[in-house]
Amino acid sequence: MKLVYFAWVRERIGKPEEEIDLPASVRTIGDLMTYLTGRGEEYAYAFENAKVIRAAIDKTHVKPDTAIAGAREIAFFPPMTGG
Amino acid sequence: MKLVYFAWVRERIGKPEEEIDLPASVRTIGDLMTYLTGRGEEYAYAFENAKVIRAAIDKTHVKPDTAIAGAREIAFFPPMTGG
Amino acid sequence: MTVRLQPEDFDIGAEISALTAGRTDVGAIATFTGICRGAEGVTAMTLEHYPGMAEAEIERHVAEAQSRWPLAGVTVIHRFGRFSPGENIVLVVATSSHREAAFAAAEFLMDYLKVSAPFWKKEERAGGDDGWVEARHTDAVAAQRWAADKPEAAE
Amino acid sequence: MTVRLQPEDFDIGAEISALTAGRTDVGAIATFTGICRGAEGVTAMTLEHYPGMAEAEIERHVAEAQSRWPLAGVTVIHRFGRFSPGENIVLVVATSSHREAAFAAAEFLMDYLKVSAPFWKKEERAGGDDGWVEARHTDAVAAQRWAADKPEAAE
Repeated sequence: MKLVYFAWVRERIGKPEEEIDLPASVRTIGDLMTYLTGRGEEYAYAFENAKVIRAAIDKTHVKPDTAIAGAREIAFFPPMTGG
Repeated sequence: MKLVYFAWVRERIGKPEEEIDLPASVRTIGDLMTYLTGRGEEYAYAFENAKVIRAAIDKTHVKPDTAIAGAREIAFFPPMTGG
Repeated sequence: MTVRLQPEDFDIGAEISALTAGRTDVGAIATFTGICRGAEGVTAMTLEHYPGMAEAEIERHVAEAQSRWPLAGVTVIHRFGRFSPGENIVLVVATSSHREAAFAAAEFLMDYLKVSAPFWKKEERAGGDDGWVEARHTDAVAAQRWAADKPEAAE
Repeated sequence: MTVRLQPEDFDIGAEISALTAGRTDVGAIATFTGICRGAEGVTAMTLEHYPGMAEAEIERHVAEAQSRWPLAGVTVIHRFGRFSPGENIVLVVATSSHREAAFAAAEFLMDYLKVSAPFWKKEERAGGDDGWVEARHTDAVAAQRWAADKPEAAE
């Protein structure tokens, strides 16, 4: 599974992307955020206010309860500020 | 008193402007339209549907019941279609 | 505020540059360009206006827009004369720090130009069936909405 | 539909010409340009984006705008990279036969770009107090209004 991070999520985790193997118990975007939070203090910092973090699966916006099965690329990022 | 006409009001009356002396009984824009209607068939044609005709006194929109006393220039024209 | 009535064409890029050059407080530019259409057999259009009153009416509504929204600048250019399909007729440019004000001012000015500025369009049509354009009821409705609307608070 | 993400600047006049050249059915062009502001001590801004997803999100909303309003053409250009105050950031151009559709589509697209397209702004401020721009609540509200709005009938 490829994970990609943007803006201050990327800065807090300290890398723009990574490949990761997930245990079968991680089924949803919400599960994945919880799992990542336990990987180290940089992840805990990035996800400390998990409810503001947005996610995308294969470049489409998804909600925290979305299943991640079959995803090739999952992205986490703050609320968008383009335009 | 100077009268000016635009668009199909001008075309129907057959002139863009004219100077006219008004009897004292013509007090409002509505009176003036009625008066002009009696001046000939070209005026009667121009003002046949008087309620759609717009008027301006000294280049400011006015309503039919507006008094014309003191006006230098009175304009009659159809609903506007600019923009 | 820049208000111009002219037979000549205008350059949208140049008008935008005139409103933004040398300043860094403009975050949003909304523009509207009205163009002579060739629909329904129209081969040309003549725009008649009431000199003096047209400028005054537009300036009055630009001042009203400036009092309703926090605008950095406004430019309105309205052409008069005879036009072929595809030619520019009217330009409104509104600049502000945020987009809400720029969009609202541009729409407000176009709505009022349509119903309040003394311009009249006469179309030439294939087959010689020329005629004055009739005012659209929807334009009157569009203008009326601003009478009720309160402008949103500036940010 | 033209959607471009690029570091390079854009030319509003050229983008308008590309949508209108050789056709006489366009009566209305609405544009919006977003510019990097120098307010509150901002000396520069960096725009980060999610390549691939940003294009897809914008294209999805342009298609949605085309289904809501009778549009002749739409162009969206969003720059990424580092910008100084006064530089162009985003351009939306919407053309139609009538102004209501052009204005509505341009506003709709800007509202959705703000809240849904994966871009993030980081400001550099005088004194070294750099920081990511926070999403504005008013932008979320602006986008939500389209969920309830039905488009007006085409004329």
